[in-house]
Amino acid sequence: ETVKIAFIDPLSGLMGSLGANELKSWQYIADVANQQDWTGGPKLEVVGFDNNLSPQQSLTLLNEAADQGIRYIVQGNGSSVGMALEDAVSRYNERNPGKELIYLNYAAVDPAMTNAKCDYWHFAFDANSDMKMEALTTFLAKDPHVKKVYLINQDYSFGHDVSAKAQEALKRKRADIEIVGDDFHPLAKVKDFSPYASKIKASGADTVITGNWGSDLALLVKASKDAGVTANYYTYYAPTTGVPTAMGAAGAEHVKYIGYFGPNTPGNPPQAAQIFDGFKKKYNDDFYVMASYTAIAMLSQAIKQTHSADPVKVAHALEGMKTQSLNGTVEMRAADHQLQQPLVISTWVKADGKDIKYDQEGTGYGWRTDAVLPAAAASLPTTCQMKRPQ
Amino acid sequence: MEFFTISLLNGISYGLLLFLLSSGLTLIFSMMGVLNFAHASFYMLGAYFAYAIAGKIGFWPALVIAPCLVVCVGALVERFGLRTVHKYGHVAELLFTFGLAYLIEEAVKLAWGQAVVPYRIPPELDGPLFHVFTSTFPKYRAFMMLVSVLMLGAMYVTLTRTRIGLVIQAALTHPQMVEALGHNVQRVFMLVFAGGAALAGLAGVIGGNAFVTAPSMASSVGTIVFVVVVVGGMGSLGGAFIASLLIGLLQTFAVAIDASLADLFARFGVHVTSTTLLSSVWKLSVSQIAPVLPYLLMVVMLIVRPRGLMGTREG
Amino acid sequence: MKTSTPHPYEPASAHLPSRSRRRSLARCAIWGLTALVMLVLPLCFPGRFATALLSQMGIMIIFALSYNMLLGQTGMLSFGHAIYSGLGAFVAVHVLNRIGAGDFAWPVSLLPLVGGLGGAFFGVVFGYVTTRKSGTTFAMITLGIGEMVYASALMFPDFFGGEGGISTNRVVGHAVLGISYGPARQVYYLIAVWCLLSMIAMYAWTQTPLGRIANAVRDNPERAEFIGYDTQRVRYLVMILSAFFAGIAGGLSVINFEIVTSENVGAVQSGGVLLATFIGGSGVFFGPVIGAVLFVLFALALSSLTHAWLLYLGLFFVLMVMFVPGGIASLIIKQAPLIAARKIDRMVPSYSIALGAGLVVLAALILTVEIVYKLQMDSDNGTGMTLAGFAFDAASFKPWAVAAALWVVGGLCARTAISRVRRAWDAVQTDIAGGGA
Amino acid sequence: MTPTLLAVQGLHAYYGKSHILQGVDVHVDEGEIVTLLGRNGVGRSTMAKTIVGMVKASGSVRFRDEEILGRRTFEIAQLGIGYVPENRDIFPALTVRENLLLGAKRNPRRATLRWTAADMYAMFPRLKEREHTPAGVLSGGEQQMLTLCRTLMGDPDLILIDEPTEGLAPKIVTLVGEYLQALKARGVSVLLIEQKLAIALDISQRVYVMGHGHIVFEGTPAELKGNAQIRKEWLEV
Amino acid sequence: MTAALELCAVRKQFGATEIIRGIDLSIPKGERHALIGPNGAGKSTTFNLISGRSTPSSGSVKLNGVEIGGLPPYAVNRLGLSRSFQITNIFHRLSVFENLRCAVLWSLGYRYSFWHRLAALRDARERADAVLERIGLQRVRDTQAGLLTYAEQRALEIGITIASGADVILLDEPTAGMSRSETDHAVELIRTVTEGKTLVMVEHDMGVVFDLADRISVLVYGEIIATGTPDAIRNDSTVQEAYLGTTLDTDQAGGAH
Ligand SMILES: Nc1ncnc2c1ncn2[C@@H]1O[C@H](COP(=O)(O)OP(=O)(O)OP(=O)(O)O)[C@@H](O)[C@H]1O
Ligand SMILES: Nc1ncnc2c1ncn2[C@@H]1O[C@H](COP(=O)(O)OP(=O)(O)OP(=O)(O)O)[C@@H](O)[C@H]1O
Ligand SMILES: CC(C)C[C@H](N)C(=O)O
Ligand SMILES: [Mg+2]
Ligand SMILES: [Mg+2]
Repeated sequence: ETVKIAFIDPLSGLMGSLGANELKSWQYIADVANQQDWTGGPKLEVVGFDNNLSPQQSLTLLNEAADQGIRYIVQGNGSSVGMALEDAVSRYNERNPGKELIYLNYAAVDPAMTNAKCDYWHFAFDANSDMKMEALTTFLAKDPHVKKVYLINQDYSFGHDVSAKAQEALKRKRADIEIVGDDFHPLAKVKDFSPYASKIKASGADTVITGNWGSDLALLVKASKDAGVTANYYTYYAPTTGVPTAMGAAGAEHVKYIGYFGPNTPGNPPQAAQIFDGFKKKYNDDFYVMASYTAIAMLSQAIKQTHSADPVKVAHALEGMKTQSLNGTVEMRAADHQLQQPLVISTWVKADGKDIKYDQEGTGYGWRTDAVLPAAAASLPTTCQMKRPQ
Repeated sequence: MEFFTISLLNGISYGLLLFLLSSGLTLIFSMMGVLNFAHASFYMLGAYFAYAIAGKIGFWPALVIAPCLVVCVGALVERFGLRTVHKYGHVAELLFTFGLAYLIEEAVKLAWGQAVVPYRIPPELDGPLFHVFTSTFPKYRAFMMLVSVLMLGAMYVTLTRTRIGLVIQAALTHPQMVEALGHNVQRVFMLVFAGGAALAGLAGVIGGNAFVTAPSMASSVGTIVFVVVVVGGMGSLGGAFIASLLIGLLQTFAVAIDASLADLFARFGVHVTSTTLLSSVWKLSVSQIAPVLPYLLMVVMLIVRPRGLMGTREG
Repeated sequence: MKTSTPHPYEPASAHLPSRSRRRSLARCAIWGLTALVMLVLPLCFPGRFATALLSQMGIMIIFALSYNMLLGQTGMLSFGHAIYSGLGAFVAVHVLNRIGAGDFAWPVSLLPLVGGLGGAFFGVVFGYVTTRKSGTTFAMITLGIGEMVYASALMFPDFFGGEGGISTNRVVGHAVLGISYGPARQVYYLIAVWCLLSMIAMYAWTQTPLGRIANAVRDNPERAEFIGYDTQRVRYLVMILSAFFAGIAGGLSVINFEIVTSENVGAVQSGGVLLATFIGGSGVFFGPVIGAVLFVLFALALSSLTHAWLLYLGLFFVLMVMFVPGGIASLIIKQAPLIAARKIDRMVPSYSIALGAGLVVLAALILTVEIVYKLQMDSDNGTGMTLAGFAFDAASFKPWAVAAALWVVGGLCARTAISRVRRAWDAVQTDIAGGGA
Repeated sequence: MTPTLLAVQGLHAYYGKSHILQGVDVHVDEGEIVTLLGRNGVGRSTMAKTIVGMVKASGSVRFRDEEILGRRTFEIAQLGIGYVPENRDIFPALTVRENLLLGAKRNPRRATLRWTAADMYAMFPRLKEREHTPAGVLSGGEQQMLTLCRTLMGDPDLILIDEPTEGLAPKIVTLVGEYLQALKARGVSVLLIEQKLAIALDISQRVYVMGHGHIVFEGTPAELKGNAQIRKEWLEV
Repeated sequence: MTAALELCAVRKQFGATEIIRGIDLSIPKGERHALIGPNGAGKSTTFNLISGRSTPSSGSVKLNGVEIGGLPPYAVNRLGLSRSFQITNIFHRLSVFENLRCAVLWSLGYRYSFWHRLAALRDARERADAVLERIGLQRVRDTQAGLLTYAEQRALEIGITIASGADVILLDEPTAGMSRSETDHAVELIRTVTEGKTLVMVEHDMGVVFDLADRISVLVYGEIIATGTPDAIRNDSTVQEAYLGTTLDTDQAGGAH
C-alpha cells in the first residue's frame, strides 16, 4: 500500500517559492525511496497543502489531511506554524486514539519545540537554533576582525531566539565584541529593506547575524548591496530560494551560512551527487533541504523494521534511531526527538567546478565548506520531559 | 547626517512612488466618486505586464507598453463593469471593484504562478548613482523619482490646461448639467478611469522590480494607498502628494528610531522593568510600531479632520 | 451611503391582532423547523469533514447576520467587522486558557458569551470613534481601524501571541454528562445551539423600536433627525449590539479551531463577511444566512476540491453585484408574489431552460479554469488530470476543444433562455396586475 | 412661413408611476420666442428635460427634421440646443469664469462664435465683478444670470429657458426680457417656460398653456389676454 | 402668554453671502402663519434655522420661550417642533405604516429601546393608524413609501410631520407640485390636522395662503418686509412691488376671488 505524507507549508505568497522547492525535495526523495524500496514494500507519497504560512490555516489543513486518512505531517516553514502544529497533533492524538498522527519537522527550529514544549509525536530533523548559534559564534569568535555585530531578525519566536542566543553566546565567547544593532521586522511582510540597510550602514557594523529566510533574507541582502553595505553576513538560510540570486557576486566571501550540510563538503557520499544532479535535471532547481533525505530515510527504516505504517509503532521505532544520511551518521535522540547531526559552516564563493562543484541558481557561485562540527560537538543538553504513551 | 540624507532620499523616492500610485485613485474618486478597491490590482498588473514584456523585448519598451495595456484593461472594466453597476449607486460600484480585486489577483496567479517572479532592474539602471559619504544611492531609485515627477507634471498640465479637470469637478455634482453643455460625461468617465489605472500601472512597472513582483503585492500596497488618499483628502491631488511624501518619510524614518516610551520615561528617572504594568507596551520601540503609524495617522485624521489635509468635502 | 438593494427590508409589521398572531405562529414554526434541520443535518452527513463544514457554517451565519445589522439594517458599510469577532475571540481564548490553568471555573458552553462581551467591549471603544461619521467616511474609518488593529496585533504578543497566535485546548475540566467538547460532533451541537439563539435574538432585534429606527436611519438619516432621533447614537448602539454578536461568533471559533491568530482580526476576514452578506442579500433578514452557507461551501468544500476557488468566488461575487445587486435572497423574494398568485408554474419552463444553459456555461467555465490552473500551477509532476471522473491530459488539444464547444453552446442557450425568461416574466406580471385590478 | 426648428409630437413622460406628460404637441419656428405657461407642477420643466434627453419619454421630438428623442443629452446639446434649467444648476465648486468656460462650445453649423465671455460680462456687469468667486456663494439672482450665460456660451440655435426669472428682483426680470429679445435679434429661437405672465406676454410671439400634462391652449399673447376663461381655469388661483 | 415661536434678529451667512438679514418674527400659540416671498428669499433657510438643520450666525430662536437656536434637529423636535420639507423627504424603503410608526416612537417614550417588541406596542400602532387615516393613505398602508405617487408622498410627508403630535408645525411648500384638486384636498388636510396647533408654512400658491393663513409674513432677500392679515398684505404697496406685483395684475383678482 502507499503511505501518504501531508506537506503543510506555504506554496503561495512571498514564501511560496521556498515552499515549492521544499515540496519538490520531499517528493523527489520519496521517489528515490520508492525506486530503491527503502520501506520494504509500502510506497511513499508526499501531498502538498498550502498554508500561506498561517498557523490557523495549518490546523484546518491538519484536520483535512487526517480526514483523508493521512497519518504523517511534514512542516518546516516557521516555528510559529510549527509550534501550533505540535500542540494540535498531540491534542488530536489524545482525542483520537488509534488514529495517531506523526509530525516530521524539517526546519522549524525554535529550541522550545524540543525543550520546554517537546512532544512525543514531534520529530525535529533540523538542528535547533541554539545548536546552530553555538557553532556559528564559536566560528565567528575566531575572527579577530569582528568588532561590531548587527543583529536583524524576523519578529517572531525564532527570530527572537536567534537574537537572544547570539547576544548571550557572544558575551560569553568574545566580551569585546560590541552589539551595534538588534532589529526585528515583521515576518514575510517587508517589501523594502532599504531603511534597514541604511541603518546597518550607519551603525558601522562589520558583521551582521541574521536568522532571516526566504524573501526576508533575499530582500535584505539586495537592499544592503544597493546601500553599499560591506559587512560580512552570518546567516542561517542563505541557500534558500531567491537569496543566492540576490547575493550574486557581491556576496562572495561576505556571506556565511550555518547548516547541517554542505553540498561541496569533500567527504560527501556518492548518492549526494546523484540526488543533486537528478533533482536539477527533473526540476531545474537546487536541492538544499537535505533534512528531507534524513527524515524519509528514518521513516522508511522505521516502517521496514516494524513492518507497518502505524504511527504508534513508527514513533516508537524512531526514538533513538540511528541512520546514514548525506551528512554522515545521525541519531534521533530519544530524550527530546531532536536529531543529533554534524553542523557545517560555509562561505559563498565562486564555483570552480571541482572543489566548489555545485553553484546555486546558476549564479556561478556556491558554498565552500569552511568547518564541519561533528554531531557530538554540536549537541546541546535538553530540558525536555518527554511524556510517552504507555 | 549621512544616514539622514540617505533615509531622506529613500523616503522621498518611496513617497513619490506612492503618489504615482495614489494619484490615480484620487483622480478616479474625485471624478466618479468610486472608491476603487481594485486600484492596487492595476499596480500589480502593470508590474506583471512589464515583467512579461521586459523578458521578451527589454525594459524600456515595457515602460511604455505595459501602462498602455493597463489602460485597455481599465477602459474595459469601466465600460463593461462599472457602467452596469453605476445605477445601483456607489456602494455597488465599490463592491464591484472589491470583487474585481479578487479576480485580478487570481488571474495573475493563473498567468504567472503564485510565487514571486524574477522581475529585475535593467542592468543599465542597476548599481549606485552617487555616494553620500560612504553610503551609495542606487540609480534606480533616482529613476523612480524622475518618472514620478514627470508624471506629476504631465498630470498637472492635463488637469489645468485642458477642461477635463473642470468637467471632472462639475460632473461630480451635476453630471446631467455637464452633459447638457455638450460634454460626453461617460467618455470622460472611461478616460479618467483608464487614466487612473494607467498611473497605477506605471507605478507597478517601476515599483515591481524595485521591490517584489508577486500576487500579494496588490493587497500589500492596497490599504496604504487608501491611507494616502484619505489623509490627503478624498479627491485632492495636492493632498495626495503631500500625504504620499509624508507617509513615505514616516515609514522610512520610523524604522530608524529605536527609542521607546520606556526610554522616554528613563529620561525622567522612571525605569520600566519587565514587571511594570504593560511593560511590553512601554518597551515598544518606534521602529517596531512603524507598520501601524500610517493607519494611526489615517484614523486620527479622519476623526479630527474628515476632509483630510486638503480635501474639499467629506466622503 | 445606502445599500443599493432594490428590495425593501421586509417590514414584518404587525397588523390587526389576529393577523399578527398568525404571523407569530408561523414564525415559531419556522424557528422550530430551523432547529430541527440543525439537529438532523450532522446525522444525514456524518464524517468529520461534513461536521467541520457545518460548524463553520454555524459560526459564519452568526457573523454574517451580525454584520448585516450594520450593512443591511442601518446602511453602515464596514470594512473592519472582523476586529470585533477577532478581538472577542482573543478575549475568549485567554479566558479559556485561564480556565484550563484552573485559575477559575466557567463552563465552556458559555465561552461564546465571554467572546460576545469582549466584542461588545471593543464595539464600545472603537464604535465610539467610527460611528461619529456615516457613509463613505465611516467605511474608510473602519478600514483604517481594522488595518490598525491588524498591524498592531504583532506588537502586543502578550495579547495576540505574535505570529504563532494563541493555541488552546477546549477540553478542560471534567466532562458534564459526557460532554467534553473533545469530539467535533459535540462542538457542532454547541455551535448549532448558539447559532439558533443568536439568529432568533437578531431577528427579534429587527422587530424592536431600535431595529426599526435603524432602518429609518439607513433610508434617510436626515429625516430621522427630524423625528427625534440622534442618528449618531443609533449607529453607535447598533454597532455595539452587532459587535456583541460578532464576538459570539469569535468565541465559537475559538472552541472550534482551538487557535486564534492575528488573521482573525485581518482584512481577509472582514472582506469575507462582506462578500457573504452581499451575496446572500443584505436587504432581507435571512439573506446573510444563505450567503454564509454558500461562502463556507466556497471557502472549505470548494477550496479542498480546486485551487481556483477564489477565482470562482470572485467571479460569482462580481456577477452578483452586476446583475443581482439584491443578492440571492432578492431573487427568492421576487418569486413570492408569483407563488402567492399560484402562477409560479408559468415560469417553470423558462426557468428550467435558463438553468440548463447556466449549467452548460458553468461546465465550460470550470473546464477552462481547471485546465489552465493545471498547466500553470502544478505541471511540475505531469499535466495529467481528472475532472468529474474523466481523466485527460491538460496539455493535449481535446479538452480545449470540448471547452470551446461548451462555451459556444452555453452562450447560445443562455441568450435564448434570458429572452424567454424575460417574456414569461412580463406576461405573468401583467396577469397578476390585471387580476389585481 | 419660417421653417420649423423644433417639433414635439405626442410626447409622454413618466416619473415612476405618475404620468406627467400625456401627449404634448409643441413646435418652435426659426427665430421666434415661444412661451410655455402653466401652473406649478404641470410638467413644463419635465418637457424641457425630455427634449434635452434627461427624462425618458415616448413620442417624437424632431430638431431640424431630425429625430432626437432617445439621443444622449450631450449629442442633443452638440446639435445646437441649449438648456437653462429651473433650479440654477451652477457648478458650485467652480468659479464664475470656469462655469462659463465649461459652457463654451463651437457650433458645428457656424464658423465664428456668436459671442464670447466678454459679451456676457457686458450683458451682466455683476458677473464680471464676481468673475473669480466660486459660483456656489453667488446670490440666487447671480446664479440665474450665470446659468443663462453659461448656456449662451455654447452658441445654441435653440435655447430652452426654464423660469429664468425665478428668484430675480423685479428690475432684473425686465432686463432678462430685453436680453431674450436681443437673442432673437441674433437669430436664436427661444422656448421660454414661465409663470410670470407679464414678460411672457410682452416678448413672445406665441404662447402655449399646459395643464394636466396636455397643451390646453395655443395662440398669440393677445388671444390669451382675451381668453379669461382659459386663464382662470389653467393659470390663476 | 409666551409666543409659540419667536425669532429675534436672526441672521445667517453662507460663506460671503448673507442670506437672512435679521428676521424678527413672533407667532402666538394656535396661529396659522404663512411665510411668502420670491424664490431664494430665504424661506427654507429660515425653516432650517428654526428646525435645527442649520445654525443661525446670530440672533435667537425661542420655542415656547425656550432658546433653540443651534440645537441639533432631534433636540428641537423633542421640544415639540416638527417640520416638513420642500423636497419630499421620507423613508422610502419602509412601508407607509412603518414611516408613520417610526415618527411616533420617540414621543411615546420608546426612545432607543431594543427590549420592546414593536408588535406589542398597541399605542404606537394605533397612533400610526390614526394618522394614516387622517392623511387618507389606508389604501397603501403596506406599500413601500418610495413607490407612492408624488401627491401621496407629499401627504405622507405631512403625516410624518404631524405624527409625533408636536404642537408647532412647519410646512415647507406642502402643495408644491400638486394638481388643483390635490391642492384643495391638501388644504383641507392641513386645516384639520393643525387644529389647535401652531402652524408656520411656506407656500407659493396664493390661493392656499390666503385660504389658510391667519397672518402672513413676506420675506424678500432675507428680510421681512411686511407682516399682517391676508387683506393687509394684499393691499400693502411694498408687497405689491416686491412680490405680488411682479406677477400679472390678474393675480390679485385671482387672490381676491
Ligand atoms: N424627479 C422627479 N420624481 C418624481 N416626480 C417628479 C420629479 N420631478 C418632478 N416631478 C413631478 O412631476 C410633475 C411635473 O414636474 P415639473 O417640474 O415638470 O413641473 P413644472 O411644470 O415645471 O412646475 P414648476 O417648475 O413650476 O414646479 C410635478 O408634479 C412634480 O412634482
Ligand atoms: N447651504 C447654502 N450655502 C450657500 N447658499 C445657500 C445655502 N442654502 C441656501 N443658500 C442660498 O440662500 C438663498 C435662500 O435659499 P432658500 O432655499 O431659503 O430660498 P427660499 O426662500 O426657500 O426659495 P424657494 O421659494 O425657492 O424655496 C438662496 O439664494 C440659496 O442659494
Ligand atoms: C523554514 C525555516 C527557515 C523556518 C525557520 N527556521 C523557523 O524556525 O521559523
Ligand atoms: Mg419647472
Ligand atoms: Mg424653499
